[in-house]
Amino acid sequence: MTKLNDILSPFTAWKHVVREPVTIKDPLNREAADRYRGFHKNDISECIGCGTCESICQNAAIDLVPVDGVETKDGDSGLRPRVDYGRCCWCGLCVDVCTTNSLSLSNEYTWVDEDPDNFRFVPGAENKSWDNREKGYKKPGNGYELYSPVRESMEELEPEQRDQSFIEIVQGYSKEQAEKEADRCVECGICVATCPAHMGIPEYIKAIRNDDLNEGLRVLYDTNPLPEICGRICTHKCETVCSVGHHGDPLSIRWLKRYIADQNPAEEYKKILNTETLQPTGKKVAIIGSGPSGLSAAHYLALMGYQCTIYEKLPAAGGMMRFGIPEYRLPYDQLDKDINYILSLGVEIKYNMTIGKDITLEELNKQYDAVFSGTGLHMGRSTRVPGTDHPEVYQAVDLLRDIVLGNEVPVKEKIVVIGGGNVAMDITRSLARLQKQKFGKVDMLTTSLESEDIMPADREEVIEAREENAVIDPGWGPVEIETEGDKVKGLHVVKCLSVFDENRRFAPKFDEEQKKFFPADMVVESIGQGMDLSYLSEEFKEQLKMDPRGRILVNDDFQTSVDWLFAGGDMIQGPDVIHGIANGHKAAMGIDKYLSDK
Amino acid sequence: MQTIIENLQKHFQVVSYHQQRENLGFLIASKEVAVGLITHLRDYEGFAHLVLLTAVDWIEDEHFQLTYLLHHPEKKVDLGVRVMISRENAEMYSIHHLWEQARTYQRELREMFGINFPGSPDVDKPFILEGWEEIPPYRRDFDTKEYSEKTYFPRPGRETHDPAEYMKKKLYPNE
Amino acid sequence: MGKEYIEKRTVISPEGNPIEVDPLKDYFCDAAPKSCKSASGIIEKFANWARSESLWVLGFGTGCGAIEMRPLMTPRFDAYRFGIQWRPTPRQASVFVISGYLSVKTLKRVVRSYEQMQNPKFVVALGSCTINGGMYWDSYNTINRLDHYMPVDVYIAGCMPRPEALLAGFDKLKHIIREGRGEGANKYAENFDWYKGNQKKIIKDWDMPDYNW
Amino acid sequence: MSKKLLKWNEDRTLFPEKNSEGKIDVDYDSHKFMKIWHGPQHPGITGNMSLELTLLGDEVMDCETHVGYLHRGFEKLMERRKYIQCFPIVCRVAVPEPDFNEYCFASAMEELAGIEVPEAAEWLRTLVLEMSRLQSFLAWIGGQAGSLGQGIIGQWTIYLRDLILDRFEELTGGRIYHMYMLPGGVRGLLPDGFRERMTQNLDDIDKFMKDVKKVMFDNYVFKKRTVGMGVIDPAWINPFGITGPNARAAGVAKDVRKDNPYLKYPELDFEPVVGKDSDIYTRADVRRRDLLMTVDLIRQIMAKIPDKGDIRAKTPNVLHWKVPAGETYSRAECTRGEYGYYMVSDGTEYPRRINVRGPSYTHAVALLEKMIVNANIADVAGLMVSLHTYPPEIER
Repeated sequence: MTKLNDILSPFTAWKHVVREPVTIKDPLNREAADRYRGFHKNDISECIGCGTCESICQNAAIDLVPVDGVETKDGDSGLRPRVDYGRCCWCGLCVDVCTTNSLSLSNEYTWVDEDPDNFRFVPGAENKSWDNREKGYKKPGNGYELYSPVRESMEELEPEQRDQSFIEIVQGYSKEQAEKEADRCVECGICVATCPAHMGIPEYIKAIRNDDLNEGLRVLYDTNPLPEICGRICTHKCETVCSVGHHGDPLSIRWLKRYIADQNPAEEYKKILNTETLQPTGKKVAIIGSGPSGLSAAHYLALMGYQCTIYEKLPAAGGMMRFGIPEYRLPYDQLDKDINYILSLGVEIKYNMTIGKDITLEELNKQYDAVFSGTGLHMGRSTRVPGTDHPEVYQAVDLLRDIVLGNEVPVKEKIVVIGGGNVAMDITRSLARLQKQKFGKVDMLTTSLESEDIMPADREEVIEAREENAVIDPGWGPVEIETEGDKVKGLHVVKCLSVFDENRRFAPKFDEEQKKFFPADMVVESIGQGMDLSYLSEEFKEQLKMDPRGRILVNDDFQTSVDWLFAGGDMIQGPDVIHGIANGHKAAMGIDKYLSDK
Repeated sequence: MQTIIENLQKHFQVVSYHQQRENLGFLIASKEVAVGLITHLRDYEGFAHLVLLTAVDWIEDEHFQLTYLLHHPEKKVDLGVRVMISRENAEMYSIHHLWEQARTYQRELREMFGINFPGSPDVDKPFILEGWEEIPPYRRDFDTKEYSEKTYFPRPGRETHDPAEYMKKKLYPNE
Repeated sequence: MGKEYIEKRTVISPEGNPIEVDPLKDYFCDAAPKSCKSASGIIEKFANWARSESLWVLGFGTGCGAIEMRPLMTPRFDAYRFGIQWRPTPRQASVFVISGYLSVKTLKRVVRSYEQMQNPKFVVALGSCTINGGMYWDSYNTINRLDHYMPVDVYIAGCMPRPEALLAGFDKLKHIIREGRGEGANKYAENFDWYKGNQKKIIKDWDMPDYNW
Repeated sequence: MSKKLLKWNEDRTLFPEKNSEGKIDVDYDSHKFMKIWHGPQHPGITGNMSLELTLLGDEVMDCETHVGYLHRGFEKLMERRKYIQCFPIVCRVAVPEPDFNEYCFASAMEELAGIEVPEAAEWLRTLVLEMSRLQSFLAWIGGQAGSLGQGIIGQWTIYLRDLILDRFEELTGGRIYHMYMLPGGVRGLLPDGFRERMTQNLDDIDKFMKDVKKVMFDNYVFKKRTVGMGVIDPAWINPFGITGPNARAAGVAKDVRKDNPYLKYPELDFEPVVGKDSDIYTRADVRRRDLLMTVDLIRQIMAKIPDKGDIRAKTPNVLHWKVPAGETYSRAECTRGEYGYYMVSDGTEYPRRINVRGPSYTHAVALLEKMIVNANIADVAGLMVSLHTYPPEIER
């Protein structure tokens, strides 16, 4: 049935004739919304070229390319993303996942070109009209994270539980925690270059994610034969460059390494690492010192089939790892786990053998095909301020060694430690424990030349020391140790303004006006250690070339100027464990090359 | 849902029923009983709506999984019937007589997975692809990236660097 | 499936006479396209101006980008005021907008439509997909580079480009035409074998003559 | 009203006899039949697909739907992408209405991975889905009018749709492809002033829709061409897998939002819009009322949506997100019917298989092929649009 209305009502359309037009007058210059995902911008000074954007891009639109003016250095690959607009879909996932928040999208959207090859550019490095646009898509906040920026917390003993004993403080990750922490890794591999041993960090973290800890152990042993040790006390330079750490906590690479080592039982190491049978070459190598570099060299040489003998001055193996680092950081059973595995590869160790006394270097040369020396730095340096020759002024390394050897250690009620490195923290905390045991209270004060922000000690060490009631008062230069007869009265200090000059050379500046006095019964110096080359005969020393700073000169293979002698460890590079391990590994390869050529 | 399954078990051998969520479950039926089971579900249990029919290629186990997802319009529940068929000479009984749109699904499966449904109308006619000469593209052993690069030559001039490798080359080439 | 529809056959006409039909010859023209010389001087300039101000777009939505055509056609962006309008048939159109990815099946139709368009004709390619495969770079069914199959005058970046960007693209196309550089049709004729070779390489089911306008 | 399937020529003596299968033997060489390719390059086709029509006079004798022009192999591509990498491509499955893909993908994955989406994100998702429905209906209504000769409606509604796209741009950063609902949550809270602008737009739409009703629906010509035309028999609903407004226009109140409620729909007040006559007119009217209901739903959502709160749940690192093995099916009600993702995970970083169930899959092939027979060639476009099909979701 037709209604009249059906014929008339369509004429309503006519009323729109007088409506105001909705046409956009100038569509070519219309600005897009604030959040619009337009063309890419990159702050290339912030960007570190980690390549996370490349790995998340489902269109394979991003390449990492070298860019003029950006150098490859620690923590920066020197590469920058280049976007191909023949691939991009402007999803912005690259922005969301960017570890440094350098990448963003502007709200510009017009790009017309005749040449299809032009649609590629390096944002930030090639000037584009939208580089300075404020508006555009940025990583949203409000709990929007594509990976967790927060580190999985590590179980630790409470300060009250730990300050009397030398029980290990850090508990280690559980499986769930380790997998969660490993999950945060973005697999950029920036850390590998910074690690002195260039460990396959992304690979072993991946092994944790895949719950394949045997594979993880194999990756570890590729470059590092002391994972239990490194997993506890490594200076973890890798974590300082971790790309996740730019906006969030860096990955806990060290604890993850420890997790792999902890979870693999020692008995199965040989099976996992496939080292049950080794092909002997029949050649012999002597190694002086059983510190990290010596053990590392012995391990890799043993794998290559050399018969290694380690000569150790002290009655136990491990060098500084055993005699310099307190047990609460590195328990002896874990240390022994790593060392015993290396010994199980056929490495022989001779304790209480001092070179130059029990056997000379020349004799070693006769008995062995090559010699590696990793004797380290065991002689404490002194500030040489007046009063340091007083008997109540001690060297930290000597005290630490005595603690391990079980010798009696002098503990006074009021102790001042000079030094801001990890050794200073170690002695502070060790003495604090002994004070607590002896006096029931802690009265430790540690002062350093460096101010709080540039103190070389690990941050957590400082925090933990304070938790254990030691006072850390950095930024003071020692002037004099006041003594009275056989007693020490205290330490006079002045304010230290800066430690280094413009050229990063050691040249402390002081403000003589600001003074302080730290009263003490005992002073411990811990400002670094020196090399002890007394085991070398004078004639031999003349053959060895030294560098201007008095260190033995070695080539890339860690070979000294005497071709059968190789050297590594703290006395060459460092000082820390991981450098020693790296040196030992390289020296082992150098020795192999030298002996194969011979 | 549970009562339906119990009912079913009286008539058919139902293996490994899995309740995914309150209103969705999956069961496995053998190739021989599947069509009978589905007909029963449609006619007696009220699963009148065929939501989808698709396949999953379990190449490691050398079989295809066919999933018939049925919906119950009154009870608002879904039941997925999974049928495992051999990858070799993959063939399944047709259900085009139960639902009109099944023939479209079966045509697609024939083309994209190479699963035959004898008797289904037009099942051999090309559906989506035209002039396709390779193995059916949805099979796992067909590598689309390789095929694309070979056939449609991407624009040259792209190169990328792995950050870790590049840093090694720049910073410590000899180690 | 057989291709009897392109084979020669005999049919009976309404009058009852048998007629021999060869579809590829009788229904299409298989002469190869020729490059056209442009007119000289001011006439060509005038012609180019006229061409640039009346861009008639073929209404063939080949991919995602087609969805942004409708805002362009309607009052908000109103492309008509710039001399751009949509035509339903290739015979009337001078601009082919390839709106994004092209599957092989569509490419076959696109080639035919393109060849049916009258000279001079221009191609505007939208989005990443036409430049280097876009987000379907690894798909087995979409082409990666449009310029392998037909000459392209203007590319517009975006996934998909906004109507405003499209207008900018048309603006650019106008400049190109006015400068006398819109020679896509001649380029196609001159490099006909190369284009045809590329097309045939991927269109496996080639059941049409090589050229069919 | 007489309920005829189609308006056809009553005098069947002019037509060839039917064979035993009830079909007509088509012999092209008899010169009585003509084959017409309706698409893919054709102004009367929705998107890039084609109908192969066999005509006798101007009546369609046979029809075959050809799809695959937009096939990109999503289901294959997703198998070689990590879960997060699937997120930007899923929205491309259905161009005019991408958000349902994002939602179904995200919710299937969240179900398998056992992730709870924060409250604010749930509301924002609901909002985006309804906005998407609104813009899709607005685009459709212009298409339906246009296919039956009323260009003016399209001029209005595409403008209205653009207003919604502007809001989308503000909220999500994208105009067509929003890439907003990623697994675990969404990518941004409401921007400042969004509510006011949205309210303004909704008022505009309300106002315009009154005119659309007058010009399009209360229109003699439109009624003449659509009433009693292209009837879907309610008995076909299940055999053909018909969902959405197509089913609701036949009197079957199928609506996933009510049947299997998801997101915040249980907290919203609405009733599925149902029609009776199941012809083109009823379907158009059901969609128009559905559109108005969507406007109302958006108003309800805007009143309840929080301004603050977390927008994304804590998830594993997306670069290596392993989803536990299992399979699930997640569905949502889009403008065309039931949209669903069937996801199978084998416990790795890559999905084992993802199957997309677009409602057009059943509507545009089996159903259309049946409905179009005996229709007049001039009605083919209108009939096809009235089923509201999007080719990209058929072939994916």
